[in-house]
Amino acid sequence: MEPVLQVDSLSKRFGSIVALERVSFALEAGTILGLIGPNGSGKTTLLNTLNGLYRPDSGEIRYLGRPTRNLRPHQLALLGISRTFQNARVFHTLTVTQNMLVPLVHARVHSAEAQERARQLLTFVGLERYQALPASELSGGQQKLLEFARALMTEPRLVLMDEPFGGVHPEIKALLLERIREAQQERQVSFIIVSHEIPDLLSLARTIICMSYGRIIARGSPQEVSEHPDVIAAYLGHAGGQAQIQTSPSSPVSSSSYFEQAGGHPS
Amino acid sequence: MLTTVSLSLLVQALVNGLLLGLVYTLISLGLSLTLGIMGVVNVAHSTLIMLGSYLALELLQRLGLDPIISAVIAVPVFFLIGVLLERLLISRVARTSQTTGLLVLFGVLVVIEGAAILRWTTDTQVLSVSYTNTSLTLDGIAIAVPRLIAAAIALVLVLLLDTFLRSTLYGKAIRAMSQNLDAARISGIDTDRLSLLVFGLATATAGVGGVTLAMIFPFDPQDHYRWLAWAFLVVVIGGLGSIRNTLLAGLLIGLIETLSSVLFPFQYVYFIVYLLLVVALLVRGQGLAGSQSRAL
Amino acid sequence: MMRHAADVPAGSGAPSPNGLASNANAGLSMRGVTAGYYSHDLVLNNVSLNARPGKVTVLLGPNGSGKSTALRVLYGLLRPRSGQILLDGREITTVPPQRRLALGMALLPQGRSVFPELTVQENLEIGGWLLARDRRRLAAALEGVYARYPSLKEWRQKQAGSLSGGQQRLVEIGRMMVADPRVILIDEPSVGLAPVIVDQVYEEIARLKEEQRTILLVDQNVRAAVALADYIYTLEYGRNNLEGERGAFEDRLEALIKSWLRF
Amino acid sequence: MKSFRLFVTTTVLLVLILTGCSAAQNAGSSTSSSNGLPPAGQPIVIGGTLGLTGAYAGPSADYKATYDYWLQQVNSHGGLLGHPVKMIIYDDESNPATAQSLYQRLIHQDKVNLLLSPYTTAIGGAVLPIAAANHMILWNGGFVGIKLFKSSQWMIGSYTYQEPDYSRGVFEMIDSLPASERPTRVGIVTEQNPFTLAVRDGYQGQGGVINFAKQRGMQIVLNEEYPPTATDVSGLIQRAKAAKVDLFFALSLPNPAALIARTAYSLGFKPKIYCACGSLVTSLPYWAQLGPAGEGIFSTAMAVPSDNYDGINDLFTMLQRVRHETVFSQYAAVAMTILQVMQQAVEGARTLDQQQLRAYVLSHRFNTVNGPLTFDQYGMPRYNAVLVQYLNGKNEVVWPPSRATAKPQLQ
Amino acid sequence: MSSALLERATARTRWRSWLYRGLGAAAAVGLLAVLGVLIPLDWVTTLSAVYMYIVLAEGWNILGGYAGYLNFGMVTFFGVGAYTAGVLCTQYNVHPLLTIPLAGIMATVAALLVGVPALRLRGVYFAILTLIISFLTQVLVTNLDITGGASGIYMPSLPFDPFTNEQIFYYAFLGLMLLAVLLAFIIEHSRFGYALVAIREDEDPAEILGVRTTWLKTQALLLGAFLAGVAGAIYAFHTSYIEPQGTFSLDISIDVVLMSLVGGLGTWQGPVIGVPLMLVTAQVLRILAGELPFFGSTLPPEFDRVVFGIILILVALLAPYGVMGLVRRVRGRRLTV
Repeated sequence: MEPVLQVDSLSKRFGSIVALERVSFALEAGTILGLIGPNGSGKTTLLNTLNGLYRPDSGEIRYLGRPTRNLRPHQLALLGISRTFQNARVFHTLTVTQNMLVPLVHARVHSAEAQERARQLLTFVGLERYQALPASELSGGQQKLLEFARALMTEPRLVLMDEPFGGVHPEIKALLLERIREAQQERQVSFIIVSHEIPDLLSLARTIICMSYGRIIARGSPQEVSEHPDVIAAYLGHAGGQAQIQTSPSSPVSSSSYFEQAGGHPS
Repeated sequence: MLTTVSLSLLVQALVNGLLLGLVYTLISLGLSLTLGIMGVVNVAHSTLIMLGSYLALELLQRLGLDPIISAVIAVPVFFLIGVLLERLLISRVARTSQTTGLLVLFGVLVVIEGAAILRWTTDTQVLSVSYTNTSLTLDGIAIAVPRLIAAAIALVLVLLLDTFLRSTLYGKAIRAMSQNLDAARISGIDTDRLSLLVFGLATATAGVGGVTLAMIFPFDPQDHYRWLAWAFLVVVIGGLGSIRNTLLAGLLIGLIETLSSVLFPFQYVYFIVYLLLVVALLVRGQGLAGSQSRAL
Repeated sequence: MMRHAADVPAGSGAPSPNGLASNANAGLSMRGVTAGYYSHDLVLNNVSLNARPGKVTVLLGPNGSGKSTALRVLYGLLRPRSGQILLDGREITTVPPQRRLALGMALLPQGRSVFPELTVQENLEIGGWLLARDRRRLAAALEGVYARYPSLKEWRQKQAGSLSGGQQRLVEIGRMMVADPRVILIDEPSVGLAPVIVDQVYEEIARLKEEQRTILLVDQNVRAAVALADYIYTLEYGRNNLEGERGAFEDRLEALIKSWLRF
Repeated sequence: MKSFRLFVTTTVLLVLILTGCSAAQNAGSSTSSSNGLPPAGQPIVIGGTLGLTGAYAGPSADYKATYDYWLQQVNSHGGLLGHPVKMIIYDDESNPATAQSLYQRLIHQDKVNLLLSPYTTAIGGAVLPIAAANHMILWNGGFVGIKLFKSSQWMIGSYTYQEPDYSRGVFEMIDSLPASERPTRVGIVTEQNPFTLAVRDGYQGQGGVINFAKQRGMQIVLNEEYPPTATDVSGLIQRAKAAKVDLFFALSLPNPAALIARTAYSLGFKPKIYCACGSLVTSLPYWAQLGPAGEGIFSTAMAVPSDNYDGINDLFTMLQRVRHETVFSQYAAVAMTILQVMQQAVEGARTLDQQQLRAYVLSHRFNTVNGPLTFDQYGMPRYNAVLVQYLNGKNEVVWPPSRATAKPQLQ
Repeated sequence: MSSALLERATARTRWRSWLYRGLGAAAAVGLLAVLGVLIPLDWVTTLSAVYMYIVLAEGWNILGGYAGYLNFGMVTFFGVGAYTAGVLCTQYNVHPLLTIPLAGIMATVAALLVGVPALRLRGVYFAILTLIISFLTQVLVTNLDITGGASGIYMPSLPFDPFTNEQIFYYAFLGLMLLAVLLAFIIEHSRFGYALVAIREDEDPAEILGVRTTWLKTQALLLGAFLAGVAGAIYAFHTSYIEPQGTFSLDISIDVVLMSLVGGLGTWQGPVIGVPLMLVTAQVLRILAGELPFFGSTLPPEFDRVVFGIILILVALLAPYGVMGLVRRVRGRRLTV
């Protein structure tokens, strides 16, 4: 089966910081790829590069066999890549339904049909009761659900999800998990899901990639990755090496604080 | 379209341009400060300049004070006005959207303008003291004394401000605040009070600028918009956050204006200047927006 | 020993069984804090912590568990919806961040926080802002920092923005140390830094610990943080989860990580 | 439901307000006789607008002061034909669109009997069609505009010369000089404004600085325009200086006129003759403040106190008292003139009928602060201007010799 | 109540509320149409100005209100429209009625020229750029021969009596206003409008979700410019004389922004409320000035400006979302209680 997404040797630097270093992987249609790694390991950068927000320094991305290098985010969206965000980014003054309709602004879909699609998807994620409410009235978890439903509006082939479960109430999390699975199985949508919690991915992803310092350090089944020593090491961090900050042997700064003399009390 | 010009004409234009450029710098300093450091688009800036001109007029007519002395007096007076404006209005909208700030400051503009008309009517005013109509002549090049004085005042202010921002701890704290507000706050800097100081200083330079303009140009309560346009031009071309860049941009624009006014038909001068501003904004606008979002 | 937050009576000031109850008022503590950024989310839900004087207290937890928010609340950058912040028993909940330094507190924030267009020297001078009225003491404090970190002296005329990430981190530490704080809050010191620099940063934290400063460290670099810790808290979904002495955690780190990874 | 109720409420309110308006209006206009005079005891209403704020506020203030002065005088002398006079002057904010709506109001709401023009061509040009369409004379003390006069039957003016003749006096004075003293190199800087452009170009090949100069074989070495918002004119002056201009025309509105004079002075530009032949600027209060920069500059004027025309000195006294003016304002003169013409016409024709008033004006002679006036078929007064030179802080008449108070002094 | 029943019930009330709204709108239009022959002529003129500014404000609102890009140079398109009508009519003898749509098209072309570069900028810099471009256009028009330069253009006047004349323009502006309000209403309730709001709230995610933000913003500008151009053309015939100072006056740009802000940004009702509020207040202050006592003298005419400025400041401080913001706040409170 032809992969939905083929990433070859992708690199991206911001100044002196290496955000992505020769990242390669492929994603088969209708599968879910889990992406884990400590803070700052380059997961979000990878997503941003995949949907065209950043242009890679080198390497290639092929979506459905087509190079995406020069495509803008909205073009990729129209081709079927959609996205959710680490902190839900819904449009607060728009109602829930209006939020759903934003991605269809250029679509040649009749208004009634668009409305109907929005209603179905909102029902799908259990938000149908809130259709007419401004999105700002939703709780954080509900906003994540809305984002997910909104990402499905364009009937995408690939959905990139950044920390969909972060800070979400377990109840909503369970619903979200189930809906992602359904979307994958029934609509043949592929997902790349960034998450901290492997068990969340366990039931979803066949493959998990762990990143650290911009590189892929492990890939395999959830079981394999979570037991991979490099992964555990990456999450543990290192306990300090030999290198020393150039310091003098004794500290001339007295430990008695001048503040005690200078005063400065809270009012 | 180009006309042939003699060398002396060019030299005279050069001299005029430098002097004019310093005047432009002077009226732009305040805008550069508020925009660069606080991210406040002070559209009321030019009405403050206009108030400075009337301060000079009142002090001359009532007390016979020389405008040079008025320029000194303007510093504390306008500093106080700036502090009041900041405390009463700006600080209230500083954390809301920039458009709200724009609206408030536009309201300030309208109120100041209307109040000035009530007080001074719309009559054109001209300030005259012994030196306003004198000029020096060097090798056929005439230099108007009031412009020379204005240029000197501008230079002194530029020097003082630049030294203040670069060499004093307060100045450094102000620059620090513009670069990273949160880091400044956790370093113990009371950024609210510094904003007060910055707005006060910016308003003080507007006041001095107004006094100085009055020595050279006729004024009335309503013709200040042209100075606002000019100040924006200087700030946008110079970029934010540096007094020296403001100075360079001011000189550049002064020179462009006077040189193009001897090279092209005069009616096209402003077309050229506005076009330049459009280009500058397009080239620098994104950069400006970027540096500002960093500051906030 | 390690305890579960569920064992502690809800809403209590979390007097721990480690004798902390006897000096519950010392150090920096947070009592029953609830906080969030927008109207509907609760990033912290009734969280209580205590950083004991002269000790290193480490706050661990998976992403999004509210660690950094806890630090922001402790330093006054975010006002809690309910609950209190106490420093040596005095309530400082509403003291704005710019006044915290004068109380002997300091915060080393996550990510870049140097003033990029100021020189290193100027950055340090900003760190000595509270001494502005006393030039001699400011100079002495700067000299102290330069003696402590000689490389800063080498870079003193350079623009901070032109330094590498690791060098900037040192400038930030130096800037914080000008004020010689007693209570130091450190937020994710290793994020975005190369591994070799990270080691240096922990060396420095170790030295701060030796100097008997009170340290509250929020870190995802679990092993390094635990190595420095005297006492450890973990958060989950914005609530207190586990807490205990280092010893209780040390051998079970992998288990802890796996519990976050859920294995 | 809610929106419906809201709508009904607003509708009812609107209708109430508007019927209230029209009722009031009907009450005011219930009676009028054939000669258009109100019933005995009812006031004759005169209305107009002025740019009391905005770009034209300076001159407008002189108009307002003069209107007030005349009104007070005429009412203290028993009014017009025994009727008290009421005057409504709105602020048009120097904005033609605002002026248009206010003139509609004056005509249809306030039911004014006599219509005064606003100040300056840009505004007046916009309201003239309204006056004409309503068959009302625009008593025009506010602006010149030969084109407008010639195209309309509904204007009576009080400026004793139109744009093409603004510079006529200067050239006639030059004609009287010995050939060797006549300037030959003409420089013109013109503000981009309909009125000043007409001063330069004339009308249908008649008049205008350019035509006058060409007729005399003078060479035009500089001809530049500048926008009203110009900040610095040193480039213009430099060019004039470099072109060795000895007859310099600054065709300006008040604000830039001062800037040009001052810049010319400080850059050492001293043409033989410098004429500020745009607005009547040397008669404005600020001109005195220019000091030496304003000295020696020529300008044209219509009436000066030395003429001792009817009432001119009383008017000047009033201005000195109310406006603290040291120089006699030409705006006050034309404002007073149009009121005097209007007053004499109404009293002479004993009617407010606009057609009859116009016929009366065109066939009679009027005594005004602007001298004795007669009118041509277009409602324009015959040419009657003087050339003044600002000498030792005073406007001296230097041409024509019959009215002169001093000899012209060439630089 | 079962959910199906509930749904049917809500559907019926929704249908009924739409009916009332439609009736209300029809009645309002009818009333305004009747006003044209009922009220005194000066109010006809004043209302014409109100309608014209509503058109400008609705046009401005599409980009400025919904998408949050503050255009401080709306007068550029208004002026281009006025001058297109003037030039075509007087220089090329194009039939006046034909010049009006052509004016809209020329203004749209101008918007394309302005928008493509300008819409790369965000926030205040976009605002300043549009302002400067309006200055630039003014200078250009002042110096072109075809526009009559500073002398301007005298427009042919309609061969009717003054009443008919004013009424014709009253209905012209009324019709255009209804069109503009309808357009705004449709936009506000369309995907296009939602996407514009999305741009205002968070532009990057909007783009990532598939919104061609640049093109949408350009479209918004073009629509507004077309309305302004048509309004400018009608204005030119109404005022019968156009010249660059007044036609490209900064005041028009700023008034449009302020009226929209006072009414409430990003709602079709905003301009409908804000414009009459500001214009009628201004007209009343203007008429009252000189009659009301003020410190022993009469109220000076400049006083209305000061009052205006104070109103502005208060609106910004107390009701940053305009009158509609207040309305929504009150409604919201009623909803939640």
